Parts: sequence; C-alpha cells; structure tokens
Amino acid sequence: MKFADFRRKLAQYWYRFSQNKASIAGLIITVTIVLVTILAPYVTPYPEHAGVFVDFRNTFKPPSSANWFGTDQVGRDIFTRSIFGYRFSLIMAGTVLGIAVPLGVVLGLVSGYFGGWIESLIMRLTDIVLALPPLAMAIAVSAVLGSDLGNTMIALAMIWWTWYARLVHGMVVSLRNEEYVEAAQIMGASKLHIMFREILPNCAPAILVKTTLDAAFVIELSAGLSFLGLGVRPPEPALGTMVAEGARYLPANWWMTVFPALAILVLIFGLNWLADGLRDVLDVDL
Amino acid sequence: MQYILFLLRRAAHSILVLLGLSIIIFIISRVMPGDPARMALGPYATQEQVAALRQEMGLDLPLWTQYVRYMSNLVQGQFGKSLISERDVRLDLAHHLPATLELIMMTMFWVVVIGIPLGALSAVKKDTAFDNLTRGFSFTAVVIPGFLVGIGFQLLFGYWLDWFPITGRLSPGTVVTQKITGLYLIDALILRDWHLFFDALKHILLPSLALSMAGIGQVIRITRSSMLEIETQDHVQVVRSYGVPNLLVTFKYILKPAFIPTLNILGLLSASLLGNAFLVESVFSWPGVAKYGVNAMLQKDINGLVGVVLLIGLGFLLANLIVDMIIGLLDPRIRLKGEAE
Amino acid sequence: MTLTYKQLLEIKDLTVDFDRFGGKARVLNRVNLAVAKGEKVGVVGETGCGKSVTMKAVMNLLPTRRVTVGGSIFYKGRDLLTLDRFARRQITGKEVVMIFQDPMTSLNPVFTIGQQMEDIIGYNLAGAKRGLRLPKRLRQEAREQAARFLAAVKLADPERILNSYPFQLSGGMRQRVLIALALANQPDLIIADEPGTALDVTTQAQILELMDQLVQERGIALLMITHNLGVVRETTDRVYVMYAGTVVETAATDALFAEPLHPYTKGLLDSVPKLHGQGLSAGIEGSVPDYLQMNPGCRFYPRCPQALPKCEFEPPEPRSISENHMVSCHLIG
Amino acid sequence: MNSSEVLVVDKLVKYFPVKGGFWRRAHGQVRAVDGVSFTVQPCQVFGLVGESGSGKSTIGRLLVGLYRPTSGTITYRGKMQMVFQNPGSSLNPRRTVGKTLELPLRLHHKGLTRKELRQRVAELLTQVELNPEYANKLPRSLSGGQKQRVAIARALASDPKFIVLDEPTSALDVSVQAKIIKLILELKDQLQLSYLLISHDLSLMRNVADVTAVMYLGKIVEIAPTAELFANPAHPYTQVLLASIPVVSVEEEALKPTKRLVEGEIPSPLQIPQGCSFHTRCPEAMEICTRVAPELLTINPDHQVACHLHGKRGES
Repeated sequence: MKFADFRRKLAQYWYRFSQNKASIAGLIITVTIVLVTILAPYVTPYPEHAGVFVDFRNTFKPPSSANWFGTDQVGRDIFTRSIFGYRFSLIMAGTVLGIAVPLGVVLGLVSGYFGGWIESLIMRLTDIVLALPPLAMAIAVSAVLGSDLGNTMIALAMIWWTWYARLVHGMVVSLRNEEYVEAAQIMGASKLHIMFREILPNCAPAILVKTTLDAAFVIELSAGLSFLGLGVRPPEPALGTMVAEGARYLPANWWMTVFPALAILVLIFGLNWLADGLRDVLDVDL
Repeated sequence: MQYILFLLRRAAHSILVLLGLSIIIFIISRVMPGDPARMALGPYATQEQVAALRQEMGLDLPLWTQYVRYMSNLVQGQFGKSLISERDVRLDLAHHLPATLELIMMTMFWVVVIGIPLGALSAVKKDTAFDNLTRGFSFTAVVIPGFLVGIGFQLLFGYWLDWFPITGRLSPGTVVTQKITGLYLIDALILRDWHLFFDALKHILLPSLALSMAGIGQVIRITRSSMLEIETQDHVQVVRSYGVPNLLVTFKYILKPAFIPTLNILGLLSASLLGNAFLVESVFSWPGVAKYGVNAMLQKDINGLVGVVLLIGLGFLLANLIVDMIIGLLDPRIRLKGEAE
Repeated sequence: MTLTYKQLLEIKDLTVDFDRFGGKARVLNRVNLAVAKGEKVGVVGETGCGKSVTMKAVMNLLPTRRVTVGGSIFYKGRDLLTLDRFARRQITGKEVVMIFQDPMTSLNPVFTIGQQMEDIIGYNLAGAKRGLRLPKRLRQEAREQAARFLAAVKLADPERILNSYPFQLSGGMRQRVLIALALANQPDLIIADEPGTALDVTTQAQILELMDQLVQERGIALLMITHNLGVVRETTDRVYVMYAGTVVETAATDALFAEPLHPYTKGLLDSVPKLHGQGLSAGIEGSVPDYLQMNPGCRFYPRCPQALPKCEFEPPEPRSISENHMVSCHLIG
Repeated sequence: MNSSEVLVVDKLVKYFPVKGGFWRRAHGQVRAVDGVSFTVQPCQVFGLVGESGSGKSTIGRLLVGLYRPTSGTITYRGKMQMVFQNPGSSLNPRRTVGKTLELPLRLHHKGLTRKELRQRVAELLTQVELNPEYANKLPRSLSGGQKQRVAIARALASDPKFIVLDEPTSALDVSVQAKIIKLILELKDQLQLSYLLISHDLSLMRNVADVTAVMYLGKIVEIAPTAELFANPAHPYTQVLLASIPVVSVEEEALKPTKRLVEGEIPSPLQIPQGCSFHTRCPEAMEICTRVAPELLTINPDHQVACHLHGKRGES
C-alpha cells in the first residue's frame, strides 16, 4: 500500500515533468551523453585518436561516413575526440559542484540559522568572492598554480560555494521564523535536527534545480577556460581547446570548430531543459 | 539625507569588499606554492637572477611586511612593473582600459535597449506567439556561451556574409587623429569624424552583441516575470478598476516597480559580463583589459594579473554602486528611509 | 437613451465557470442579487463562497482566460456583460467603484498618494478624450479634488498626505485614502471588499462609521462583502448569504438576524461567539466542498444537519417567504 | 510560586533593539512587553486580549522560550507547549503528519519502539478527532481546521500541563472555529490542562477565558474574571474595545457600553506616549495622565485596572 502511494506520487511527478516536451528532451540528452561518455572507449569509432595520434594522410577531412565530424590538422577523428572531450567537462562539473554544493549548503544553513558574527563573516566572504567573475578567479589561480585540471577545479569550487551559501542563507532566514520551525524549537529538538530535518528538506528542490543549472554553467566555464588554453593539457581532448584550435582554420575547415561547439551546446541545452522540467515538477521559483 | 546615508553605507561596504579582494589576491599570489620570481623568469634563469628578482619584489621579507608593502602600493595605485611589457602595470591598464570600457558600455546599451522593451512587450502580450518567440530567444540567449556566440557571429557575418570585420577595433587604414577619451565612438562624435565613427561602430557591433546576449536574455526573463507578478498585485487592480488607460497602467504603474528587480539583476550581471569579456575579447582580438589579462596569465605575469583582477573587482563594485543609486531614486522607501521594506 | 429601471444594480442568474486542472469548476451558480439606489446591501459568507468572484465579475476584474461568465449584470437597466470594453469603462471605475480588501497592498509603493489620485481622478475628468498625458489644467483640478476628498474622509493636512508615499501612512490612513479615492468620482455604487478587516478593531469601527456616514450623506449605494456577520448587521439594510457559489438566503438585515431560516445561515449565526458568553455552539460539520466535486442537488447537502433525501439530487429553487425574504431550501415552504 | 499556581509571570519585560543609522547600531528600542505580571491557576483559561502591537504575542513567545526576557521572571510547572496562529505555516510542508507527531514523542519518551510510536500517533490523532490514517498525509492535503487539529495533537504529544494558544482560530472560518474551540475546551477538562489564550477577538474571549487581561502597548491595563470584565469594564480602553465589537443580535447590543469611538490609531511601539500610554486617544484623559503612568490598582476583589480615573477612587 505504501509502495502504491509512492508509485502514484512518482506518476504524478512524471506527468508534470512530461507536460513540457523540452524537459524530456533534456533528460534524454543528459542521460545519453553521460552514458556515452562513460562508455567512450567502446562506443567511439577511433578511441586511439583521443591521445597522442597522428595520421598525416587523413588531415582536414570534411565530414563523411568514416569521420562523421571530419578530421583535424593531424588527422584525428573529431567525433571521437568530442565524445572524449565530454569527459573533461563532466568531471569538471561533477568535482566542482561535488565540493561546492555541500560546502555552500552547510555554510548557508549555519549562517542563516545561527546569525550573529558567523552570519556576518560568511556573508561578507561571499560578497568578496562574488565581486570576482568566476572566470577571472579561475584564470588567476591557474596562472599562479600552473594550468592543471585539479587546480582549476579547486579554484572554481572555492568560488562556487558562495552561490549556494547565498541561496540557502536567504531561504533559511525566511524559513527559520516559520511556525513549524519554532514549534520544533519549543519541543526541544536539537539544532542539527532543525537545520537538517526541518529546514533543509524545504530548500532541497531549489538546490537541486540550481545544481542542474550550474552543471551547465560549469561546463560552459570549463569550455571557456580550455578555449583560453587553461585546464587540460593537449593531447587530452577538451571541447573548448578544440573550438579554439579549429578557429585558426576558419572558415575553410569549419567543421573543426562547429562540431565541438555544437557538442558543448547540446549538453548545455540538455541540462537547462532538464532544469526547467525539474523547476516545474518541484515548483521552484529560481 | 537617509539616501546619502544609504549610499555611504553601500560605498563603505564596497570598500570593505575591495579590501577583502585584495587580501585574497595577495594570498593567492604570494602564499600559494610556487615562486613568483622563478615563474616570471622561467626555468632557464640562473639562481642568482632569481634571487635578485626575489629581492627586488620583496619576496625575502617576512609575510606581513610583504603585505604592508603590497597594500601601501595598492592604495597608491601601484601594481608594480609588468614582467612582460616591463612597463608600469598602471600604464598598461590605462592603455587597455578604454577599449574594454567602450565594449562594456556598448554591451550594456544593447542589454537595456533590447532586453527591457522585449521583456515588457512579452509580458504585455503574454501567451501570444510573440511572447513564446521572445521567451525562446531569451532562453537560448542565456544558455549559449558568449564565446560561441562570438565565433558563430564571426562565421556568419564575417566569413560568410562578409558584412562586418571580425577582429580589432579599427580597419588598418583608419587613424584616430586625436585621442580624447580613448573611446573611439565618443571621440569620433566629438571630432565629427564620421569615417572613424562608422568604422569603429562596424568593429564593435559583433563583439558587443556577442557579449550582450546572455544579459539580454536575463533581462528579458526578469523584466517579464516581475511585470507579470506586479500585474497581479492589488494596487494595479485598483488603478485598473478606476479606468486608468491600459498603456499608462502598464508603462507607469507596472514598469516602474518592475525596474527594481531588473536593475538588481543588471548589477549582479556585470560580474559575469566582465568574466565573459575575457573570452569575447580573445575571440575578436579586442585589445582590451581582459585580453591583456589573458596574456598576463599565459605569460605568468603576476603583477599584471593582480592589476587586472583588482580592476575588474572595482568595475563590478562601481556598477553595483550605480545600480544602488538608481534604485534609490526609483524606490522611495530607500530614498526616504534608507532601506527597503 | 434613458432606460427605466427599478434597481441600480441587478445581477441575474450570474454563472461563472473556471477551467481548472481536472475539469470545469462552477464557482458561481445562478446568483441573483440586487441593489437599489442609495441602499446598503451586505453579502456574507465564508472563505471560498464566491462573494469576491461576484464582485470581480461586476467590476470586470476576472481573468479573461479560462473563465466563462454567463447570465447578466444590469446596471441602470443596461447589461454590463453585453457592453464593449469602452462603454463598460465608462461605468465601472466611474459610476461603480470598488474598495479593495487590504489597504496595505492597494496603493502603489513607488508613487505618491498625489500622483496616484491625480491619475485616477484626472482620467475620469478627462472622460472620452484620453491620451497618455493629462493636460496640466486637468491635473491641477484633479489634485484639488483629491485634497477635498482627503479632507472629507477626515484626514488632517491633505497636502502632506498627497505628497506622502504609502509606506509613510498607517493602515487606517491608507484605508481612508482608498475611501477618498472611491468617493472622488462621485459614484452611485461603492463595492467594499471586507472593509477594515485588515485593521484593528478600534480602527475598523472608525472606518465603518465613516463609510456609513459618507454614503448616507451622498446617497451612494453600498454593496459590502464580508465574512463578519456583526459588521453586516451593524451597517447594512439588506443582506445576502452565500454558500459555495450560490445565494442561499436573502432578507432585510434585521429580519435575517432575528429569524434565520436556511440551515446554513442558522449554523453560521450559531457559530459566532456571543457577547453574553453562554458557551459556543458546535459549528457546522465539515468544510466547503471542492468545486470540482460539487453535490448535484443542494450544495449544502453534505454538511446540512437537517438534510432531506431529495436534497442530494434536486437543487432547491429560491422561495419567497415574505416580502424581501427569499430562501433556497427544501425544508422551507 | 505558591502551591496552587501553574504559572507565575512577574514583572516581565521584553525590549527589542531598533537598529539604524550608518553603523546599524541600536538607537532605540521597541518596548514590546513592559512590566507584565499575572498568574494562572490549574485548569484555567487565561485570556490575553489586545490589538496589534499590544505585546500579547510577544508574551506567548517569551513563555515558551522563543524569546529571552529582558528582565522579569517566568515560573511554571510541568511542560509548556504552543499552538500557533497560522495553520498554513505551523506544519512542515515536507513532513507527513505522522513524522510531525513523532518528533515530540521521540524527544519526550525516549526509547519508544517504532510500533509504539505509531500507536501513540494514532491515539493522538484520535484524541483530536482525526482519522489515524491521516498519519500518512502531507499537510497540503488537509483543510485549515484539520491542520490546526494536528498542531494541537503535536502540542499534546509531550504531555504538557500548559499550552499557549496564539490566535489558534483567527485564520479559520467561524463555522470551523467553533469546532476547534470546543475540542480545545474538552481536552482541557480531560487532560487537566491550563491555557494562555491570546486573541484579538473579545467575543471569543468572553466564551472561553476564565480570566481576561486587556493589553495596550506592552502593558496590562485591566485584568479581571471574564464575566466581571465584560459586565463592568473599568478602563476607558476596555470600554472602547467592547463598544467597537460588531455583534450579531439585539441582546448583545445591550451588553456593549454605549457607543463611543476613539480618535486616531494605536501609536507605534517605537514611540510610546509619556505617562499613561492611552492618554493620546482617551476620551477622558486628564492632565495627570500625560505625566504619570498609572499603576494597576485593585478596584474589586480580582479586578485590577491601571487608570487615574480609578486611582482617585482607590485612594479615597
């Protein structure tokens, strides 16, 4: 009987989600890309092209049945490299948000609930960090520490938590005076219970939607960084690097730029559509 | 009086943020692993050369002394010498600033003149084909990364249609007879040099539009949604119920309060706009501060980078201060009470 | 064109359907209601009984999408629902005005009282010739009128009020501004939505007395919507009791309070705590039903303590008990 | 505390700082509660009535410990609980009714098994006349009255002796209010509870409270057994309040003091008038009222009033 309830609820959510065709597209795109990327060595036609590889007989081939997206200046298959390029994007998004979201959520909860000097400290810190564009920060850190994937990710995570701290802080400040929170306080519930059981679940939908949106954002940013030549080192494929390299051969060898750019767009659109669907289902106003 | 107090408080807050920013940058540039002197000179420099530079940069002093020196230099606007151009970073920045300023101003212009009317119209014509189209456009504009828009524009309008030049601020033949502000469009207007004006306009059009797309999308979205929200509020129903003409209700009683959230977004937006400028300036080889910053970064020029980052932070804070000023003018609660309700 | 009419406002068989997720909700079902010239009429009912929808239908403030309106609303003999938008604007907002429920949200926060009053009064002075800018002369005239009406609602120093922003005024003062606005167009009918409910008891009493006095002096008819039975009894001549989108009983106020006939009216009156303190009644079982699953017969049937078998399927017709007293109930007559 | 009382409140004061200016320093204070004393007997309903800004809700919050008093003491026996005004926000929208009720059970009866918990929840729901199956529901599928019943059940779960009822029915329709009030009174008799009922509704107070205190701007201006207070209101403010109530019958009309209205509105608690805080609106204000704040004086056994009109009679 409980299971039936659960299924009914799921069906209800799915109904609301599927009302918007774009969100289904977003879900399919995102899931497909994640799966294909994990299975990249098995599903790409030329997995060896992802690393150091040259084939001077096949340079600058336009798209064909053998090379769907054409080949680059050293004869590597752009389709294969685009799929491998997603790895960099997804790892980046996963790591940055994996660190930033929990950190930001906890700090936001603490600052919003306790108030006082803790709140001032954390909120002033977010003010400072938010005054810097994330890209500028990543550039600065990479410049100092050397353009290494790990460093760049740490740099981004160190800025990104502030958005979540802000979001959660704002929600906690309005929720902590809700009567159900006060009721729990009167009953003598612990602060941990109130923060994590009473307040956090009410913030969760907004956090989830924002995380989905930000995944797209981090991917965009990572593409931007690799476009500038930061983050990942050649020959490791990154979509941004491929776009930048291809841009040197415009307009004649347009496929070198256009396909990696489209690859970025497809993933970013997919995630945004997914976020839109979640927003409808979870009734979040973000 | 309350308004001035409010602005002073915001300004004081900005100064604090700037101070914090400088500390963070100091920590990043001095405390994190790696030797700035070694980085600047590269792996082939001798030990003595490195030591000499360390001394020159004050890296051998205790950390807090370094900090005091760094801060007192910053307060005087001294960022030190660029390790690449060998010039005072201040001069370098001053040289590159007008290009960026011109780009940003042009971008803001597009954001305001395209974003706000489209958002307002979209709200008025809610659920019509126009509204759906506008919403689709704003979604797309927000989602597509600025540098890809830039490359797309280059391909379409530059290479294929050949309507606009794709790099630089001016065509090779065009000369600026007299530098006044450094903003070519404005200089040309002052000098009544129409050739210069149109050449500069042709060059700035694509980069500024590429840079403004995300902002336009955001502003459409927020203008539309805040107008629709205010539309349902009692006070709008009241003026409507008394038969005040629809156009007046929309463009006075709804639009003015709807401006407040829009402006707030514009202020916050300026950070991501400045960030995107790094990429867009790279794409269009626009000789601005961001391009200078990217070069500094690629060449490990710490002093140059510190200058660029602080300048950007300052830009963001100034933009927000201006936003606060305008919001204060729009919202009597801020103007007369010093805070919103 | 002059029409002869008995009632100032006469709502006939007004039906409103909302398209909701899961079907059509009939939120108003054949509502009949009349207000004579200079009469004070109350509409009383609990949350969701349709009293606000009725008023919005008169004022043309219902959303246009997913709403179907049937029946007629005669004002001075002309059916408002058949008039075009322009002709309707000549009536609602000028001859019929509405005072909204919450004075705190009914004024635009970023304009002064003066700016708002000038526009509202000025555009009505301008009549048919309306542009987006009021001529200076009209604006001046509107401002003078505004000051006069602010004085009429006993606000001291009208000039200062005109130059104030809403947040600088207390709730009671804002309510007075709204009443001044309503009077300014010299209407024939004022519709008041829960006047004073958002204010404190002592302020509410002041406001009600003021309103009473002002409409009396000017011969303006008043249609008051409220959930507060006491307010209705103390301010109106005649009263309609609404339940779930239907009028269940109507009578002269004194008669209704002395001898309520419909089980809902009785239950409602019983539920109000009395000042003599002889304990509380049991109230009415259950709550207002979902409009999507309304009982096909009498809408009160599921909660009625005296329900008959036929109440379940047969909607009761309004029956005249005496002059002015009508009840829709199978138990009566 | 003497042996019979369940609650003693003595000279309770709560000031809230008001921040402003450039440095956001406290530059003033809201005197929300300003020296309030009263006692509550077992099984008594103590009513606190007043308009907005009178400080009645602040007292409720002070009692249950949501605020810390600036000075003064609160002494009580047993446990204290609270039922809030707004059924919309008093239940966590993401927790089922069962979960909401389990929390106080877990906290106050450590070591209950899952089965015992479920059983207690069912009992509590039955006690507030709800079907035990409601335990699986989320608040959004309940009506306002049902939510308020759950809130009452939650308050009962920790076996309190005393419950603060902060406008428990003001968001409900009258027909629903009647049932909730009836339930609250039945539970009182059944479980030997005492209540502090906070309300702006005098007619409700007349029917529910044993003793009623009238508050104005942070002070109790009059306190008496309810029937006595309504029959012989002594403070001009109480009289004005009573005269302002809209009533539904002619008989009640006769019970109201002769109609008189006060000018103006309640002053902001930021700027409480000197002397008697009501003197700015009082129809019978005298010169002394503008200077000296009147003390609560006993005019009849159990009937106290803070007003200079009665001060003189008390002295003579």
